Amino acid sequence: MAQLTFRQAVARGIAQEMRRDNNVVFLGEDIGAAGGVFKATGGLLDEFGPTRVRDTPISEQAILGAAMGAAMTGLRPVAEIMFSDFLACCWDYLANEIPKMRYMTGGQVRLPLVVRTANGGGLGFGAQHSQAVENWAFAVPGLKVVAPATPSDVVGLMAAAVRSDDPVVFFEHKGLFASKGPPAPDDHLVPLGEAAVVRPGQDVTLVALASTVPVALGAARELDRDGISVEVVDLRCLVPLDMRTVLESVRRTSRLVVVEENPYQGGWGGTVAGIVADEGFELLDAPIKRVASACVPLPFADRLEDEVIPTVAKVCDAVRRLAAY
Amino acid sequence: MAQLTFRQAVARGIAQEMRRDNNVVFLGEDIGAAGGVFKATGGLLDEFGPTRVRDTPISEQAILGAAMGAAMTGLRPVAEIMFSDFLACCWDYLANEIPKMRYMTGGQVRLPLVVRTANGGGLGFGAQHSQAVENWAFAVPGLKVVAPATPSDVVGLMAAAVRSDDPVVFFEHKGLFASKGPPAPDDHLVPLGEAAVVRPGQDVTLVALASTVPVALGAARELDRDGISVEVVDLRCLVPLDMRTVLESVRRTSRLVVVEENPYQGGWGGTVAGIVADEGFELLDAPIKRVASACVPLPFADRLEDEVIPTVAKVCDAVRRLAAY
Amino acid sequence: FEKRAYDLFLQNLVKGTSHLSLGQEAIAAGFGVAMRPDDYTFATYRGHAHTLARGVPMTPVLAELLGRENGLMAGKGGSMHLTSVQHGVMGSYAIIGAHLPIACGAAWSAMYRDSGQVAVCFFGDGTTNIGAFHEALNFAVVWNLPVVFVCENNQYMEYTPISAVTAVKNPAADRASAYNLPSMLVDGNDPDEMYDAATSALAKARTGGGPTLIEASTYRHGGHSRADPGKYRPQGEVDAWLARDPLPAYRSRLLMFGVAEETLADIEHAAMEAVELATAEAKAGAVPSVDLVLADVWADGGSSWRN
Amino acid sequence: FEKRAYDLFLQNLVKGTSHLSLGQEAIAAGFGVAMRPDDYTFATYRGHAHTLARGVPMTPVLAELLGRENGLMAGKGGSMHLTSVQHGVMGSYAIIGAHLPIACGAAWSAMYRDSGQVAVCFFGDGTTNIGAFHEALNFAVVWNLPVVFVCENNQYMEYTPISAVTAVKNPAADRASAYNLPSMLVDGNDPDEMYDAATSALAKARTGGGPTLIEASTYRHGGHSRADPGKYRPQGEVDAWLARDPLPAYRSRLLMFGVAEETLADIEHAAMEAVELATAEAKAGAVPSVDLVLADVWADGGSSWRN
Ligand SMILES: Cc1ncc(C[n+]2csc(CCOP(=O)(O)OP(=O)(O)O)c2C)c(N)n1
Ligand SMILES: Cc1ncc(C[n+]2csc(CCOP(=O)(O)OP(=O)(O)O)c2C)c(N)n1
Ligand SMILES: [Mg+2]
Ligand SMILES: [Mg+2]
Repeated sequence: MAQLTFRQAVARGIAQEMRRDNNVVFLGEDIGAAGGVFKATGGLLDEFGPTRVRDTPISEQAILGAAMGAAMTGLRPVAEIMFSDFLACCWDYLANEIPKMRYMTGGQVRLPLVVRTANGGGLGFGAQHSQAVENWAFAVPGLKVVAPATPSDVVGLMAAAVRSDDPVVFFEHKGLFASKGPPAPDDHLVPLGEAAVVRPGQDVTLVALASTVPVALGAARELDRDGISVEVVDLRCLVPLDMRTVLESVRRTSRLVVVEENPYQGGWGGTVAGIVADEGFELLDAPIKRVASACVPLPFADRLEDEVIPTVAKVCDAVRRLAAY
Repeated sequence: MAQLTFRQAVARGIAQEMRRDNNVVFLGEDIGAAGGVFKATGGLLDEFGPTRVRDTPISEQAILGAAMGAAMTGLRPVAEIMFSDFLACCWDYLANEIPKMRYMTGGQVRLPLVVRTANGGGLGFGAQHSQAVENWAFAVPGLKVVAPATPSDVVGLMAAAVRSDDPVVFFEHKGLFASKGPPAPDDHLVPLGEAAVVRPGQDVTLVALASTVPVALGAARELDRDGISVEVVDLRCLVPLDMRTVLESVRRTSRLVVVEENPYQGGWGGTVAGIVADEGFELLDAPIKRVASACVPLPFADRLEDEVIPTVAKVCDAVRRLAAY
Repeated sequence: FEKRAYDLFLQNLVKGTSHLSLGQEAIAAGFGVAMRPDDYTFATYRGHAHTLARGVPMTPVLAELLGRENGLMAGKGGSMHLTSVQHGVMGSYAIIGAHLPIACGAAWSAMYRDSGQVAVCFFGDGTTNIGAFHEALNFAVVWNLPVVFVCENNQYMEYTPISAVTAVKNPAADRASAYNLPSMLVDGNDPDEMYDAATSALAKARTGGGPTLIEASTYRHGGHSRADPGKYRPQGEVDAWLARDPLPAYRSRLLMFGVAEETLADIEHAAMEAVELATAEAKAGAVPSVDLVLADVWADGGSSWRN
Repeated sequence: FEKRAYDLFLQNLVKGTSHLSLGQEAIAAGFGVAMRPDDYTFATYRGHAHTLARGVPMTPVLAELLGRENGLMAGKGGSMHLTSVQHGVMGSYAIIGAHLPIACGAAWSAMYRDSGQVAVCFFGDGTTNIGAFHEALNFAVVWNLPVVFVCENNQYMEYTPISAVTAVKNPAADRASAYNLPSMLVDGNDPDEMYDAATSALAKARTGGGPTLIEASTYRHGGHSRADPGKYRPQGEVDAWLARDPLPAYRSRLLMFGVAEETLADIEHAAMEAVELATAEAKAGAVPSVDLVLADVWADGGSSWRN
């Protein structure tokens, strides 16, 4: 069967839901005729026309504000913010408006909307177009946070995100767009909040998300040669966070390394590590390690950028230290 | 000696630095004639005049952008963002511009600026005016993050912040404005990045910041009656983060509770807990606990808000469970 | 009602901030009468009058101000976030400017659903200097949305006069041309003039004519919020505006137009009684149950973020 | 130079994005000549021409594009962030609109220090629809800052024509009145016209006359960035603008004004040689040392965030 690229999976996932539900609409910058700057939304304008697929001005606040108002009044908008760094230009909507409106009004409204955005580094886009900011969204109660690692998960999680009656921030990692995988079955749906054990193992648990899933799997393969058996958990979502799967895995391995692309300071791995250090304290036979990005802006040159973000070598190093503990 | 209020300490700290250095300027909404909506900047316009103390339009992006441009070209601006929730309206500057400019340019510029903002809840201001968002700033490499707990520290840390050649976000907790303490000595300076052990103890370490320092101290006093001896560490800054003081305290007590007002998910306590679970693993005799705000928006009614934020009762409960472990 | 709320503040029963719209009632009244029941209102923290003008009963509004469980949002939102979806009040927003794009979204939805609804968005003069204002107005015109933007120019942001921080004289109307947006400058203290402006802008939006911007000049009789006695305003200015208080002015006009003194007295009497009753009911409301804390973050009614 | 950079892209030596300003050189040239050496330039990701126009040598610029240690920022910033403080190039900013308020800040500082410097801020047509644009223009006028805003209207944002998303015809100039801001609409392909506009706006700002807005119409000869062949633009439109390419046009004008063919050929020859040399030097630059990764987050040269 032909492989599906991550990039194609995005358009397929959105198209699947737009076909199913006429209230699903899509807006953003250069998403229509241009098919998106990452060419991840090609064909949607042709299939669904300009009332459902709408190009916007460079007005990130208007994009998310409009998505919010539309979601409160019966539509299911999917809004694209081109690079996740630009979430900073409309952060008020993600931090103060969208996640709080239902709660503040005592449950009078629902906000079924999806904010899609290209996240992460490793492509030499420089400090303002390369950040992994899934932890920003994770820090705001009231947002669901999704970050798929495979093309098939893109389709299945997109379906769940669009059908969710809650606001979802959907992080598509730029470095994964070109990656390939088995195609998704028809009408594929992956429920939000279910982590996947993508490789079983006995000695050490690696918890990963999006771009760090292939990094963790690469490390697992390499460590296998040294006789270290590594279990890899793909969280898939930060909210809802499937700590049960993580804690069960740690119960088997007694050792945990969290692999995250956001910076160490304030990264989501801190929350995961904190929960395990509390609720899983007795399961642990060794310190918890976090392999995260160095606490600096992302530099431009390849060689420098590689030093900052998690790599197979850095993960292997952390695992070896735990295995030797 | 007359006590100093936290509110007065803000104006005093700024005035001290404005007198010392003519390049220190101050801008924000309603800060001049009105003396700030929290009346924390009264008298500055009178003393320093309208070229150094400038009221701005309701334009948070212009405020921080102007502060940044001025800092890059020789001034030392202090900018007020009235409520820390509104940092979301100018987040691009704190996330993408200010913290990255020096690094991206290979060190060609300095950004000696301070962003002051009223942070935190407990006053019935509702979901959009009550958040503790020190973790937002903590998540961005390149910002120094300060959050004083006492009037004297306000003066001393403000001095250090203004004199720092790096950008500083200075969180003033709304609930502390009316609190009183011993006045600061003349020309007071508290270096950034030095935590204070504000109460020594042997059984459990409480790590706290700003509003949670009095909460932790209240819990320590109450637990003392039960014969539990609690050490309280006031971090004072999140960046630089004084982990040495925390780890030394845990070395003595072997038990750690982190008390933070930001929400549990993505809160700064996760990073602290993660470091201790890694580097301090062997020091621990019990799980690490975090007492943070519940993962919901801040509700309006007093009784509901108290349920969300950390209280003496919740801290006592966590400590008792560790002490009994 | 507003005076009663003010009394309650003085009695210190309402904590936190609260922002009255005494003196600005004519704008809400004019629109309240002109709007279709299913039209959308987007208001600010100064949204009491707009909420009542859409037919929301007084008791839940007052109870919300007091943080009671019989409040409009069960005490979870508070005075700055009054919302009653059932009456088309789609929220009161406390971050300056944020609701202008949101109103655009509701208007887009109405257009997409071909429902004929119009979104009306109220905001202050100070709001015209924030970025979201700009993005929303351009967006509304480019998408030709059924939205009416209403700037209540009460001459001040919080404590600072708008003229000190704004490059143009009429902060909203003088900017309409930057968006190719039809605009009207009206007397916000005259309910009839407001009603006429509202009617024409609503009709235009409803029939595909796109957005309109209305700037209504008015004055805030009290301070910005409970904490503010409003001392920074020159007494002459305050007196001049108080003399133009829309309530007595409108009363005189009604008398002149032949409405009987008796009829008006009856209305006033009924209003006072309603306020008394609502106050009593609100005060009698229970403190909200702590179960509400963890309710309604998510559409399923809960707030669980992990398992 | 730009053509050479383009060649390098094709050779795939430059990774990441890169945004050329072929066709838009006249704007940078006009300002480059008119500005005082200590004036400030604030540019965008499309900032190569503006950087060179302030006298920054070619080698470090090309080396930065290649991510080499001899680059302008030692390979840490990249093509989108060219900065040379020593030449007054205060940065190239890759988030749309962000640098307009920052330029205001530099202008404020110049005014406060009474230095007579002016800040010049270049941005695209698409940038006029973002909130920061609005806040900056109002702020600059209210504070009467010595700043010149220059909109390079190349008719497109990335792939979308500006007319499809903007409520007015001239996205910058038609909005100047909303800020009481003097504005000029000029031919951005005519270096002489640009020079005149620049000279008058700079003089005005320098003498306390406050900000000016200039909209220069021009065209992007290539695509938006390396990845874009620019196919979405009608061929007729592209041809018409190519016929107005500022370089050959200016060459003809210089000939007409009596500059000898020989002189021009010499300049061209020298330029080509300089480009050859810079390319060679840039390519010869070392890959940056990994020590740079942890350098210069803080003013003390380090990046330590904890002990
Ligand atoms: C983004 C943001 N900045 C600042 C504030 C604080 N603030 C609350 S009301 C207000 C004044 C608003 O003035 P205006 O728009 O004229 O409305 P008015 O209160 O006069 O009705 C300010 C600055 C805020 N709520 N949001
Ligand atoms: C806030 C933000 N939104 C979107 C982008 C993505 N983006 C980069 S360039 C561009 C088009 C800008 O158009 P214009 O201002 O006309 O400048 P030009 O590229 O034509 O010179 C866009 C949308 C961005 N960099 N920043
Ligand atoms: Mg006002
Ligand atoms: Mg353009």
